[in-house]
Amino acid sequence: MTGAKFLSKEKLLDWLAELGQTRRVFMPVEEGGKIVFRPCTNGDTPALVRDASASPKGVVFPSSAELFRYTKTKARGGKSSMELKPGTEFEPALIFGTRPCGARGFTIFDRVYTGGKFNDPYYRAARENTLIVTLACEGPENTCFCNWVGSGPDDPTGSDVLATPVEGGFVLESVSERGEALLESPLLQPAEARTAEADSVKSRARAELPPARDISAAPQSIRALFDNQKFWDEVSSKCLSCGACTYLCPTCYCFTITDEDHGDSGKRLRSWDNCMSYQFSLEASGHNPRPTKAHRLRNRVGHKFSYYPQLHEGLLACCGCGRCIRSCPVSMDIREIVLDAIDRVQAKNCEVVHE
Amino acid sequence: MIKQLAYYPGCSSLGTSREYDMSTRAVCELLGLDLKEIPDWSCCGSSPAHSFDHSLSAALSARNLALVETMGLDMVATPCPSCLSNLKTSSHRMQRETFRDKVNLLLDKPYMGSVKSMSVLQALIEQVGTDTIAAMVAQPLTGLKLAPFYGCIMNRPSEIMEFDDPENPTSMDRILTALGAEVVPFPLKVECCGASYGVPFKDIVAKLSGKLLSCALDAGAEAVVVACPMCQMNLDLRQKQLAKPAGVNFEIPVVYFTQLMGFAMGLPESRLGFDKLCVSPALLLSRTLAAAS
Amino acid sequence: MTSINYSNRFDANFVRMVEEASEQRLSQCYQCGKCTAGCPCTFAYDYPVNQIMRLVQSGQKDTVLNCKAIWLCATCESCTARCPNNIDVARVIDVLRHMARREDRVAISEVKKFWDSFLKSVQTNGRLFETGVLAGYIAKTGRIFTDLDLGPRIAPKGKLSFRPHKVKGQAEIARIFERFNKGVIS
Amino acid sequence: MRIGVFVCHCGSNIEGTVDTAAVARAALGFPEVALATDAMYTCSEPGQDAIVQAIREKGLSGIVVASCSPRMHENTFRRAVERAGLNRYMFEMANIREHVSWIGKDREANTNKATELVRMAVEKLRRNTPLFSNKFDVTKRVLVIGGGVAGIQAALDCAEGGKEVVLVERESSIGGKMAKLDKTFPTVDCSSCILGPKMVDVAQHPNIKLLACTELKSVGGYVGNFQVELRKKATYVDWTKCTGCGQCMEKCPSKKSEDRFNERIGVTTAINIPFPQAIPKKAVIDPASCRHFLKGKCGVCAKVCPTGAIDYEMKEEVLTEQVGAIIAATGYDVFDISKIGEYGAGRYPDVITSLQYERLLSASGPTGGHIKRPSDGAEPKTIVFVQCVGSRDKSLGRPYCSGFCCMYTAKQAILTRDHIPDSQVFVFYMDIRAPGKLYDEFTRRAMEEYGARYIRGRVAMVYPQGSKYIVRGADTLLGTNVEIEADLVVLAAGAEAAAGAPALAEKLRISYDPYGFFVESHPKLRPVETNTAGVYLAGSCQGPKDIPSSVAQGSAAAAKVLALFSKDKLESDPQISRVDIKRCVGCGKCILTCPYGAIKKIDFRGEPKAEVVATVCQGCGICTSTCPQGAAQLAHFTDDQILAEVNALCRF
Amino acid sequence: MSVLTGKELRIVGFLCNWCSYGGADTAGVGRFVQPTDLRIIRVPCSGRIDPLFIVKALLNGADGVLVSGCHPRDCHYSQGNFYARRRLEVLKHFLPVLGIDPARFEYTWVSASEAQRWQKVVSSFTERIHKLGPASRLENTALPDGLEKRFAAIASGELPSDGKAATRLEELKDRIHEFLPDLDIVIGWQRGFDALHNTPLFMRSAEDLEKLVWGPLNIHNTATYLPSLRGKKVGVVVKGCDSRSVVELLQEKLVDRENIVVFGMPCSGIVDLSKIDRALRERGTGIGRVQAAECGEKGVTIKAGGQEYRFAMEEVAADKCFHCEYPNAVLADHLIGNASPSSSNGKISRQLAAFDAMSLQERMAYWRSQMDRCIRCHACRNACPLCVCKDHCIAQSRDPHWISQEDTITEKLMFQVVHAVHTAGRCTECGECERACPMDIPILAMKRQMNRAIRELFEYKAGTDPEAVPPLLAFQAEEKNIHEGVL
Repeated sequence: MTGAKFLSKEKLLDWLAELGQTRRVFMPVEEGGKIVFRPCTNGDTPALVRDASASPKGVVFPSSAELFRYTKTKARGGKSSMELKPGTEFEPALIFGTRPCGARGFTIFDRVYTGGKFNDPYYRAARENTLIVTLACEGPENTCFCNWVGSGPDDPTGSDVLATPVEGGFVLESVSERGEALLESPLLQPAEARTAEADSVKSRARAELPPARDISAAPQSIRALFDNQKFWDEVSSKCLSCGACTYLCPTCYCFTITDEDHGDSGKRLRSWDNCMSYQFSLEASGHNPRPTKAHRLRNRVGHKFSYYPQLHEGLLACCGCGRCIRSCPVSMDIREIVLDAIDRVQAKNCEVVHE
Repeated sequence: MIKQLAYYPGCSSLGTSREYDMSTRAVCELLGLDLKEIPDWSCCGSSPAHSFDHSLSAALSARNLALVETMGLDMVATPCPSCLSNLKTSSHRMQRETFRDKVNLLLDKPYMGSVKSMSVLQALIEQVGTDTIAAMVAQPLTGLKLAPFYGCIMNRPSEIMEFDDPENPTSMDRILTALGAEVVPFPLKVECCGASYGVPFKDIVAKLSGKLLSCALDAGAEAVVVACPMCQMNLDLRQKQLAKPAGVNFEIPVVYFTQLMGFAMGLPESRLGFDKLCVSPALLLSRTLAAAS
Repeated sequence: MTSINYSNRFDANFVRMVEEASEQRLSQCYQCGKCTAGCPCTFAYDYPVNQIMRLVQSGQKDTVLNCKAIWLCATCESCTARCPNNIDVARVIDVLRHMARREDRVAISEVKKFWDSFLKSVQTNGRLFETGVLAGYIAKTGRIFTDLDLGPRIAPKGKLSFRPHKVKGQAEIARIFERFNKGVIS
Repeated sequence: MRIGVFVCHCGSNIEGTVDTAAVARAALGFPEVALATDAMYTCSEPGQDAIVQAIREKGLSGIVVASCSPRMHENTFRRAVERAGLNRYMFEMANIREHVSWIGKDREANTNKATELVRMAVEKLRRNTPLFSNKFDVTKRVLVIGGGVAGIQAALDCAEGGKEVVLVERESSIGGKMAKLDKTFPTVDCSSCILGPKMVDVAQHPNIKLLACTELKSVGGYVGNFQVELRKKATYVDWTKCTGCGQCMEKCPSKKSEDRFNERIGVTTAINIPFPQAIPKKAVIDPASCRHFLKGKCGVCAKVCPTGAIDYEMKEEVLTEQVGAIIAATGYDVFDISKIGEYGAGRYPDVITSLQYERLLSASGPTGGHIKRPSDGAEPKTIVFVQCVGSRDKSLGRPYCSGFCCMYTAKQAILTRDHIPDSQVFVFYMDIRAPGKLYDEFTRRAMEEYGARYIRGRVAMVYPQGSKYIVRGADTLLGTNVEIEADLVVLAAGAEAAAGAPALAEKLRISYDPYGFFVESHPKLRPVETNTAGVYLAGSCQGPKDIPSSVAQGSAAAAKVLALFSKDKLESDPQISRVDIKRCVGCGKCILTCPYGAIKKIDFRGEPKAEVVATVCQGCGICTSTCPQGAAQLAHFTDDQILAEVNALCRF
Repeated sequence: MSVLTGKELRIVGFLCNWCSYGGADTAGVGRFVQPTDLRIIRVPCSGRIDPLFIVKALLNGADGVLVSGCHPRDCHYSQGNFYARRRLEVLKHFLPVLGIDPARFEYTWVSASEAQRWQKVVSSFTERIHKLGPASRLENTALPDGLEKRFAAIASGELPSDGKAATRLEELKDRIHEFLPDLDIVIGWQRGFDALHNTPLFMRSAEDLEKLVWGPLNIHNTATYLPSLRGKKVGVVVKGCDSRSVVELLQEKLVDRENIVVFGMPCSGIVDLSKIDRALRERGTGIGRVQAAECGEKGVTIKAGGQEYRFAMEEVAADKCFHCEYPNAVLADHLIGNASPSSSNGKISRQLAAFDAMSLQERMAYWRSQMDRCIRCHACRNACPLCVCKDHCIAQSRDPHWISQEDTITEKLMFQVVHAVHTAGRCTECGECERACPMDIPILAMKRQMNRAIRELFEYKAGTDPEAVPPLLAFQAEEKNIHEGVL
């Protein structure tokens, strides 16, 4: 692993512009009081003071992507044939300025889209052609709890390069081979002395983070409460079941596929969908296995803290970024729900808690 | 509160219908209808102008209306129906942009089209009202049988003149009843008296006016009441000329309604100009005086 | 009544000019005769009003502009008031007078002379000088006996003045006529 | 889906300015279109057969016809499609004649527009679903409004057809305007001789329930199931007891009350029976002139009435009827001559309307058939008839020709010459309109045999001179004006819509034209039907017409009703709204806005839902545009179908 | 499929079958020549035309839309055109808000016999559209720079005041305690995950009651939960604006009066957290780093990142509070004291004024830039107390298929138009939609403009009178303030 490099604050934009020649570079910019990932056009200044409001997943897993286009043509004699044209080719991209929790989210995606039995070509093409330069956190916000799920302000998982903000610039440490290539740029100088400073920044950030609560019992507790409708009714009383939390969450990876046709031609789209919306689990018969917001909330919390861990060696499908808490219109706190579930089960200490 | 009106006397007020002008001013002053004569008004051109050219006729009328605008007033009253017809037709046509620009080319000072014109009769009815008139009557014309004659263009065409019923006007009838007189049903109220043909074609006027007077007599009228200088001249001045074609030797006074109003309200005879009429109504008036007392 | 060959003696231009000048659609007239019925001077006409309208409708320019009727019309608006098709007949006749005068085809000169002296008096004095108009008319027509009988009836009334009433703005009136004659407006 | 597109030439009407072959070629390229041809006359029999054949051979599941307006031939083609075994709602039309070929000559633009209209029709058809009407039973009773000759004929025909009839008449007796006539043209046979027996038939017909002095208050429901409210005015005479003996009329002290039946030419008593042959022959008290009501004393009629039928305390009552169809036969009104200043505006007593003159001619009239001048009762020698009074007159807002004035004036001229042999009759006319059988010959008889002097020209003015009236008219054939000193002037006042006709139209939910006459469904093809199913028209309420036409329309309307009632069950129009119970959240907005109250709130497993009553819904679609989540959808005009047409135009 | 370029423009017509379609037929039969641009869509009644069809057309390529129905009182279904007149007049006032020229849409009345009038209507409308030229498309309207800044701090004015806020809470708790036993739930607020974020509190037991708090951080509208709790006995603590939502729900019978108990608290204004966040960010920290906060009526003192910051209420209060006419509950079973209303001098809020000052082009560009960051999470819909059909909303339905999943700004804006049109005449401007938006998009501006049009047209304010019927669900035969465009 080559040595860490130092990138001065002034040269940041030049470095990004340089990277911009070969791939689309995304960085967090402020729009109307919120921070979103946008392809950086000259003149924009990145907003790096705090984590972006929206998660970076939109670059790799866009809110609505064209899978392919189809056109139905009619030959003479009434026989008709269908011609397919692949969707837009994914152009290589680079995400700069996401936080460790954002980057970690992609690893949750990877296990589902490319790791397991299924191999999603669209996601794979995007993921393999996207480099992630993560910016380590200098300090937590009230809603941060990455340390609860085994991550941290300087957790390199999912990143290609980890940049730590130091006085006057950033210390870049490559995490993956692809990251290595990034560091050859002449704009960077060897970091030598600055790595120590970076380490102290990291340790200070870790120290500032409030102590993690032990939620290892979460998967069993939530499963135990699965049939306890009263618990979920109470917990979900104030929820509006709108789905803002899922679209901002770096680990929510559900989608819906629709055909949008214009007469004889059309396109197949894969767009974000979320389990908090009634239509998500609505069956053709009109029956809905998750008719109320209590059911739907149980599914969202359960999937992150119980079902996914069961399938993936205990790995929680949550990276503790706190976006779902920050952006919830009624300030629902997922940490409170999980802790409440754990306490509720411990108090009854039995497999299934009905009452 | 009675508005202030501009007053457009018309050329005949200086000559053949001086008594109409005198009595109009006297009556309006008495009734508080403040008539401000347009300074340096000029002739509206009457029928000769509009038979010559519409924009010339409009220019002649518009000059006077422009003067009213400079007086800061927005209403003008005129006793003469011919002047009224020219003023109203011109201002009605000048509402159209193209025509107004054409006419303003002829004028020194362009006319903006903000003045509403009306007859003195209309002003009396609308601004003063028959009740106030009735209240002012000192010597009611009891027993006097009168035939009100409006003439042809006082209320026609109704889309432009916009006053009273074009076929059966009643404004003068109501005033005369308010004065205490008896109004006989007179069917030819709006027939034409022959207008300006008195000079070139006496016989036309004789025929038409003759029919009017004989109809008035049939209706039992003792006097014909008019509100138009041209009608008054044809019926009164030329009364003798009418005798031959109608076969009747007419001797019937033809009086302006403003003169009768003045008389009924006790205004002195000198301000009403009864002496200016050819057929004198003196006999009738003295009889009503006697009847009234 | 001369017979009419519609193909060559129908003056469409004339019909269009009359319609434009009077802003009336002549095709609306269905010849009901109500204007003739109501017109007080029909007895004096060579062509009654509805026939004049018919002549204009059928483009007989010469017959119309040479006829006497348009000069005997008293402009009393009876025809316009009662037309069932809301045609302003009086204005059509007015326009015909304008056209006839412009082409100098005045069938009855006395009327034109009377009106000319009337307008002359207005042009020179700004207001009508009644006796002046009468004098002017007599001079033009040579009919010295006009209204001679009325002289003694009106003289004592003191209503006729022998001097015109000049208007201060007389020059302005003259300028109106001057601009008009110069053809400031087409 | 396999769609067949048929582009019609309509002879040269469409082909003249639209390249139908190009439209067909383009249509073949539209989605799911299996066949696209152009045909000379698609609506003709061979045209329709071609469609049926194409459906069968090519297995088509939907048809688009690009031709004239669906308002013209939608049903024709729907039946053809049904003949071929398809559901009649799997069919759409593109109007490329009235909306394209007939309104412009630009061939390229027209062809392009026609192609787009076909595209819209195809996109809508792709979202059409088969619709099935369900049956509902019919109340086989008919309400006839208006007891004039048209209403009487309609009522009798329906009654003869075995159906119960409720005949409602606003006046106290049926007979309408015809009852006021003395004779009828062109046969000059006595009006009451031909109308009287029919009126008696109405009174005696077991199937007819006659309600005089009654007006329509409100109409609810729909074809086959109208709920009608009728307001029975207070007659202050108990008709069950009144025998029509007329005692009360003789003794009634108030002799000066207004005689509406005799068109106010005469006067009558406060309590009266309009005319001898009145049906029902019952007395009615006019409160406006009865001394009991005005001054609180009198009561003479109560004293003399042999059966004690007088009841001053009688109140107005509201009846309700269930009927399946309604025939409006409310007739016309005579033009109000007070609006014409130049003819005296009704101020001169001897300037009367023709109907008033007819009352003078009539034996049962105020003068017992002797023509007397209303002013002094003298027998007039010179009588002038003036035609087109309030007709063919834009300045009075009545530009139309009333149709029957020329005829009744000719009749009255003949009758006048009969009644007063030495009388002089003049008629001022513009054009004689006598189109019927023996009509023109009748007017010629008036001129040739009876010496009526017809003067071609209109009257400008009528004014009294001494005891005579100067009628100043014109004779355009002579080319001058004419004056007549007349003893009596009869104005042939034209016909205008009955007073209150617009208000009645709004209650019946049918439309009326600017003059107040009811608007028929199609001027040529469906003159007695209206756009509202189950409501029919007869007589002058639809436009001025003479007695033969009114009677013919009475029978025509009755035929339509009998045809309607021939079926036991009526098929409901399947183009009605349906609520998807899954999407409905029970917010109740549709129930609030439905004009017909056709949606009711039901309870579905504890949750409030909305449900449409199929038979009451008229298919207006207000609930569909009000429902926020698209639960209520109007069949055949669903959101998706209309969106498909919008997208066909705007999306691609 | 397109119009003849250069010769025609895309004009869509919606005609009612009985009158105007018949009128167009009669015009055809009479061979009255007309321009060819118009394409006519036949609908049974003008009442069937949903204003959203018209917006859908105008946003997706139509240059002009013409609607024609039967003359008022002449409708075949008797009331269809009355409803249409109100809805289409409101739409005509709403189009300029989106940046669409209202002259591109016209509605009029033509009967089946008025052939000549139809010719005049079509010719003059087509001429008008040709004068306006092709419509500008939402997707490619460039954003003029500097537009963003105009909407920074734009609210000002005076706030309602309530003197004794402190003692109120105790009085409220006693009152609730008294009624809690016979209520299933009482909804209030409690402290959230940090000092600045309260969160709704569902009180079922006395112990829950202890968590109840009162103050400017109670920003959520408690009435939002009432429709979903239908059938239960529910108590709700309301600020003035929340009470208007309760009244609106009562007006539309979406909640049963006997099942709810309203506790009205006098309100002296609530904070706008995004304003606090912006203020803190300007001072180098952010709302995420707040350690402590203490809110009084006069203002808020916040301890964040080790430093203390003091903000006066005027700096951080929500826009709606500056013109608050109803600090006290419009309807309440228990009113705990009352506050004096702010001098809502009725002048339109500065946001409206700023919006009015923009040209049509600028407004379209403004919405294009704002809607670009919408993530279609529908939080704005779910937070709205009036959106009772959120589970079946047409935004996510395939039948009817109003909005597709395509990632275009037009589809995103289309949903906001759906929300504005569906809440027209119902919205009480409680501001929850804007507050709930995770992307901070100022969508309340649209509803404020719509409410202004409703006030002008029907002199009506939503949620003030439980007996009133929302204006678009009723009609007048003679409309006082609607004068149809004369074509």
